Amino acid sequence: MKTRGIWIVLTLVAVAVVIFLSLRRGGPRVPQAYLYDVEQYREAETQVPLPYKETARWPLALREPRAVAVKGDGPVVVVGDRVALVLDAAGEELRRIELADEPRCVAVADVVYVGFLDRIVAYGLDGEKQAEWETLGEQAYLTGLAILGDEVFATDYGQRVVWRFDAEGKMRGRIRSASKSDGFVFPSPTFDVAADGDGLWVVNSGRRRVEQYSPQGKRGTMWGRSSMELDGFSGCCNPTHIAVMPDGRFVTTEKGLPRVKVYAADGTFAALVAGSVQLGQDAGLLDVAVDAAGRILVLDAADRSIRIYEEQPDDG
Amino acid sequence: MIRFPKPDFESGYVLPETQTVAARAAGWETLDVVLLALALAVGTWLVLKHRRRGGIVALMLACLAYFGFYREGCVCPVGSIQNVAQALGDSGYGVPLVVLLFFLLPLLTALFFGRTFCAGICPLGAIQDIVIVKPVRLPAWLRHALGVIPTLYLGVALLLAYAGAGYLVCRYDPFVGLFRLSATLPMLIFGGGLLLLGTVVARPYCRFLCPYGVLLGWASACSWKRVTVTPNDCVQCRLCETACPFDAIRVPSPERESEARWSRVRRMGLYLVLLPALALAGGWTGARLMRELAAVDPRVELVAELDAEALGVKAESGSRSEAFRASGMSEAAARAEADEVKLRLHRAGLGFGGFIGLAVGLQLAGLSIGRRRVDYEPDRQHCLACGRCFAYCPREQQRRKQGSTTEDTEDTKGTRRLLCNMKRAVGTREGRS
Amino acid sequence: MSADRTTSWRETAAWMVLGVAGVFCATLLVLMLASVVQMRNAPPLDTPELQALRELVRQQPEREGLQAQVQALDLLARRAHFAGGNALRVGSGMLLVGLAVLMGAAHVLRESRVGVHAPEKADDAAAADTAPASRRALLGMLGVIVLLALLIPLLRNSPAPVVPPVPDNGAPPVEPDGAENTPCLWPNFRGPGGLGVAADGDPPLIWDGTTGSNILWRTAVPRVGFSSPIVCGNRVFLSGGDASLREVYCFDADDGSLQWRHPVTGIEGSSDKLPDVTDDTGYAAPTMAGAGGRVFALFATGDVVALDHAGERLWGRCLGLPDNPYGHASSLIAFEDLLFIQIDDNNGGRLLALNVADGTTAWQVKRDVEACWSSPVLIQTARGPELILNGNPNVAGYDPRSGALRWSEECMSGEVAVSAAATDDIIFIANEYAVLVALRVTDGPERLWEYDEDLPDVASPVAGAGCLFVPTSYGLLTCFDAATGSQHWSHEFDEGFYASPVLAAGRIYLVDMEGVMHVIKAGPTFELLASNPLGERATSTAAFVGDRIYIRGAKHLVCIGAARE
Amino acid sequence: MTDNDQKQTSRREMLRLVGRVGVLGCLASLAGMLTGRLRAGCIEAGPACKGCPDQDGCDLVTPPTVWQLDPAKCTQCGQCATDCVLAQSAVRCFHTHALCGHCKLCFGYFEPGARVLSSAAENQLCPTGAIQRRFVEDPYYTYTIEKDLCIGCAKCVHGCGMFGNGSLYLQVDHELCKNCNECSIARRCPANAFERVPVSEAYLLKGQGEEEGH
Repeated sequence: MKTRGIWIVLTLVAVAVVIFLSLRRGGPRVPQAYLYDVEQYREAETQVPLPYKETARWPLALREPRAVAVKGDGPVVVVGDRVALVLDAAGEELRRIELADEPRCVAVADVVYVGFLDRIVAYGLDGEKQAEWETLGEQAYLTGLAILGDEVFATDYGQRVVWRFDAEGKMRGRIRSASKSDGFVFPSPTFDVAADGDGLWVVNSGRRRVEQYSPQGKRGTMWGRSSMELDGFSGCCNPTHIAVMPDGRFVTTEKGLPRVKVYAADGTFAALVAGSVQLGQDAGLLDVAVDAAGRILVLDAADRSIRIYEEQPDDG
Repeated sequence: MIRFPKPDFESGYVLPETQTVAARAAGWETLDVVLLALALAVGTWLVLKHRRRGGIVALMLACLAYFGFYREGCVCPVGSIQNVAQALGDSGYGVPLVVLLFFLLPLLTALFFGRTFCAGICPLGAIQDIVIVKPVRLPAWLRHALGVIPTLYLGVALLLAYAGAGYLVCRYDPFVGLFRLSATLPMLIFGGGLLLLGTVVARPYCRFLCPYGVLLGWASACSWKRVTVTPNDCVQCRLCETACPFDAIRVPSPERESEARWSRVRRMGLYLVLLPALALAGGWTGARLMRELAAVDPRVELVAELDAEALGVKAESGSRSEAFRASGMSEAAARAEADEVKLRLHRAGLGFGGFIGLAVGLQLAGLSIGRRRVDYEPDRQHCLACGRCFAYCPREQQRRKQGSTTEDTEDTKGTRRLLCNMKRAVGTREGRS
Repeated sequence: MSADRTTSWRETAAWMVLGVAGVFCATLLVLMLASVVQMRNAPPLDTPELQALRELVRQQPEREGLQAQVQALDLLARRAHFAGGNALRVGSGMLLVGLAVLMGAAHVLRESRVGVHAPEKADDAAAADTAPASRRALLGMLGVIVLLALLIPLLRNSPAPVVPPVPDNGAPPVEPDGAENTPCLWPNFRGPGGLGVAADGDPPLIWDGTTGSNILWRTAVPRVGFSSPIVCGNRVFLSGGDASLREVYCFDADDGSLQWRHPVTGIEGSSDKLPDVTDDTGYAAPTMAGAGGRVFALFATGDVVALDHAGERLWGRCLGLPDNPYGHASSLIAFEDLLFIQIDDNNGGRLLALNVADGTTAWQVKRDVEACWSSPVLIQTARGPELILNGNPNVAGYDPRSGALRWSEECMSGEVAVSAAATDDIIFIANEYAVLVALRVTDGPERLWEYDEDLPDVASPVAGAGCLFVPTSYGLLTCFDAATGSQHWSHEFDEGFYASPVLAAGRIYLVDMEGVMHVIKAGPTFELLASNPLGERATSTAAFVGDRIYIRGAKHLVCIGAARE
Repeated sequence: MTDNDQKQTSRREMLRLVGRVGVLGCLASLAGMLTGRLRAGCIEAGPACKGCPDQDGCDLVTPPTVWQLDPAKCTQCGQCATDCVLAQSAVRCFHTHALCGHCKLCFGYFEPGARVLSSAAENQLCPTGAIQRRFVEDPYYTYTIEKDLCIGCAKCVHGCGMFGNGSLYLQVDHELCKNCNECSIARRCPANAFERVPVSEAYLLKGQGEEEGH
């Protein structure tokens, strides 16, 4: 009688243990409804041809590279870590210019203009400091530089204006949005400018479009649409950077779904240069420049390198 | 420097602050310690001086309500052993003073006055105590066999905490989910099953699982004062024999010995000679066991995942390997860390297994010693000081009667019944002889 | 009398309460358990219907009424989620109260029965007799614990750790970046980096293929080939082929059983025309490569395939028919997510990097060289990993990530088939009718020393232990001081060498064409440790993983290892 | 006989005394070791040292601590919603408005690819609809978390971190957290983002003065 009770008890324990163990297996799974899913948009990137190939990658000895610029077919300048590196067209380091502060953006013609948070400093290609321009105030937060003729334009994310300087650093004026309801919106510091014969091309990232301005600040055409599809700009604030190709086409870069894309001169989508498969899903802001030969230089800060893309007919 | 300048609001919109609710203030933790100390003091007085089950039950319910349902189980002395073990193994981890006191106070009490903590303060014990309905007596062999489990559990839990692999005891705490009214299904089944079992096998968790109980038992085995069944001398009435639901009352040893002395001595000698072998076997088992158990460590888990991926097994989303790659840590470092954990557990398991082997060997040898016992007395190590046996003792009834008025209370009613029983029992014995 | 009546009244009441509370608790418990199980198995927020409907809306945004449906279903789901949680909270509170009542009643009942049972009949012997049973139980428990410790690995049923995941602290410097991510311990021709150095392990010294001593298994390979085995995890991969069919084989490393064979057919762009190959090159001369759970195979037809370890084809591609006087022989090597292919044929050379994921060309560089048969090797230099290609007339170093040419040195001539050896940033390269040269490659190629007698023409040299070992196809093995080029010793064997030597556990393992593997101490004094016959001819380089050697003979794949007792 | 018994009893008492002293010694040295180490200085990077630049400011004993998760390490795997011992997870989404871009098209709020920027269910990301979207002025919107609805799944955190400024992030809400001795989310967190922090600094809110690099 007594022993039978014990065996019943033991059986109970054993059953409990078995149930317990069997339920432990696997562990809780996260329901699909809780997962953020942009896979279909990444998938779309793999469905289109990639006419541009990464032909070289220049590793940079910088912890945090910030911006890249190129002068025609001449030197390439990269800034970051309080230094500006001047590279030749093959990526070999020609010169190293020590900077006093953390650089934010750069433009290069015969002079290297380095944009800091609130001011621009000009250096010669030989590394000689030529001039330090006046500060733009406490609110300033420079994010992009462009050279048009003998004038320099700087985008100021903090004050939502594009500053206009002459070559000596004298302020000539500023470009600001005409109306607030259709003006510049920058949820994050993604405000870039590029220049070509038609004037300035300013990224209005909060509205996912590129706007053309005359040097005097008159708005011209604009292009770009908000979409997760390949031909539009995804996310809340894209594109992040822009460059103009010698033939008038545009190169844009995007964050979120990292993409480098080429748009025709009229703003229609032309090609995907690289997507998240090539750049990695965690690529940050990608600055971009184009040299006279049409090579696209993408600054991959996460990879600490410059990726060179060239159009190639087909590899057969 | 603000990274994101405020949008140019013109409507006078003011950015709201992020609202946070403060954590429970530190003062409350101090209150917990004070209450614990107070409860231990009151409990000790109830068990050793007052000697009434009613008071102990009241204390038990109060503690169950406060430490169990109000404080919802954390931190408890049972879990605190792991914090202490982790602090010993990891110089980067400091035990908060509160936790240290939670660990020490019940042990010190046990060292001087027996397991008062188990009797009426531990919420895990209390919830099992109130579900005891019809306790069965377990045979001695079963008690001895199952009695190894808590020591084993203690060892495994301490080693894992020492190596920083997590808190096993907290993870498999069966009752904390009941206190919070929120538990995973497996834990609910585990806790519910134990309670169901607890209706017939009294306090199964306390006796056959609780790791802190092992430490308390050791301390209690060499305690200064202790619970006794009788307030003065034992009259050998045998009435208390069935009083203890935990089989912790030891009966007097028989007049004539069942086995010749020399054969006992010889066997004891044999076990003592076997000790090193047992320790070695224990060490080997421990090392092996701990090496396997290292798999529960997150660092080892990560490397296992990486290995599986290398073999082509896709990890699911949200896996450790995915986060690991995002962190940019080097794989060699991760592997070195995991190997270190494994090695540490392996070594610690070797030592601990050896210790277990030794302890069981000594227990085996001890079982061969015929210890003479003349009176009915609670087992020093296993008595939970619940006070159930008091009312069964006629001498205790006498004491209470002398001390109390002639009012016909529940107690005196019980006494009458018991004395009547006693007479009957003595009568049968005389009749037989 | 009155006491009895009270007792029975209390008892009756307690029984009633007990019954009611019991039924209440049981019902509640069943309901709650059902609810918990349902919430667990089908979380309301994650109903497939809702997911499907949301997907539908995304695809057909213009369709009428869909939005309303989603909104309705979504509202239901949210309500179910929060209501379920609330119900459980309330339910558990009620259950607790019910249980308290139940226990109270049970205690009242028990109280009323206290004292009814007298102590049991005394049997004095029982108390003393528990000791032996307890002793037995304790010993039994110990046994159970030991058994448990033995069984736990089986219970966990984890995939047996077939890959010893231990690049020791002293991982060889030649190991390419990213090798630690791959489970392939012998990932390509001549092992890690293609340098002929085994990372660790202690392969046997003595065996005999004619008697089977220290031979773990021997499995026939269906089709011939001069490619060498590669080892990934517990699998050995080989390629083989003839004019009718090219195949990839996978063997179990533990027992040698053929796991699967994969015919390389149906590749887009692959023509039916076969290349002209000689009998001692064949269709399957390039050794495979493995990385990231994939293996890759290339054949003289220019077909390249990627397979997973289960033998499923991930992609296949034809690179065009190589125009090569003997047949294409250069082996594959993978690095990070790229697979490198050196195709130097009569049309000029090219170096291709294919994305391992899909086989698309990541980059491609033209090489101005003659046809050759050597294989790329990968070394670690101060400026990062570098791919070394031997060719006629140039030896060249490339950046494996971009394909950028880092340096090039004109020093080879003839029919180049030998691949490089290397220690740190010094590479050793040689070919018959040319020269043996040591180049320091970091600061532009700098010639350290040269030697122009007894040059190899098929087998490649191997460097290690401060020495360079150079085998020739007429059986001469020469040992040089790696730093100065002075000759330590030279020894003539009976047979010539086509297979390349491998340095493992401080010994040089070199198999001659008759299948006799000579084991020589790797050091400045010549010491022949053993000569072990395989039992068949051998021209492929063996793979060394752990304490085992996998070698391809003329007909069989053979695994050499110390037999387990 | 009695004499023998007494001898035995006193022998046992002696043994007990020895045992007692032994255990007492063990406990005392344990306590001394654990508090002594704290007294000697700070345990490196332990909770006692949080927030003080040098060791002088450290407490002599470790203060009470609570669980918190570091948003910088979080990978938004979604397990916070499922792994808490509580039916409703103690981890919830927090919002630092100062970091918010106040976008009209918020990727923490809308499904990627939402065509209409309305609060309709098919456009919303949050499985429980716990985010409130309100118009401020053209072109700005403000977003607030309804705490009682948030289940801590981090879906919005992922969207906002990927495309936006990362102003949405997860935190352990101490209104709910039971402060388990071993946090069951911490144990399974793939990114090891959970840590114990002093009770006085119970939250690791984003945007507290520091400028983050991007």
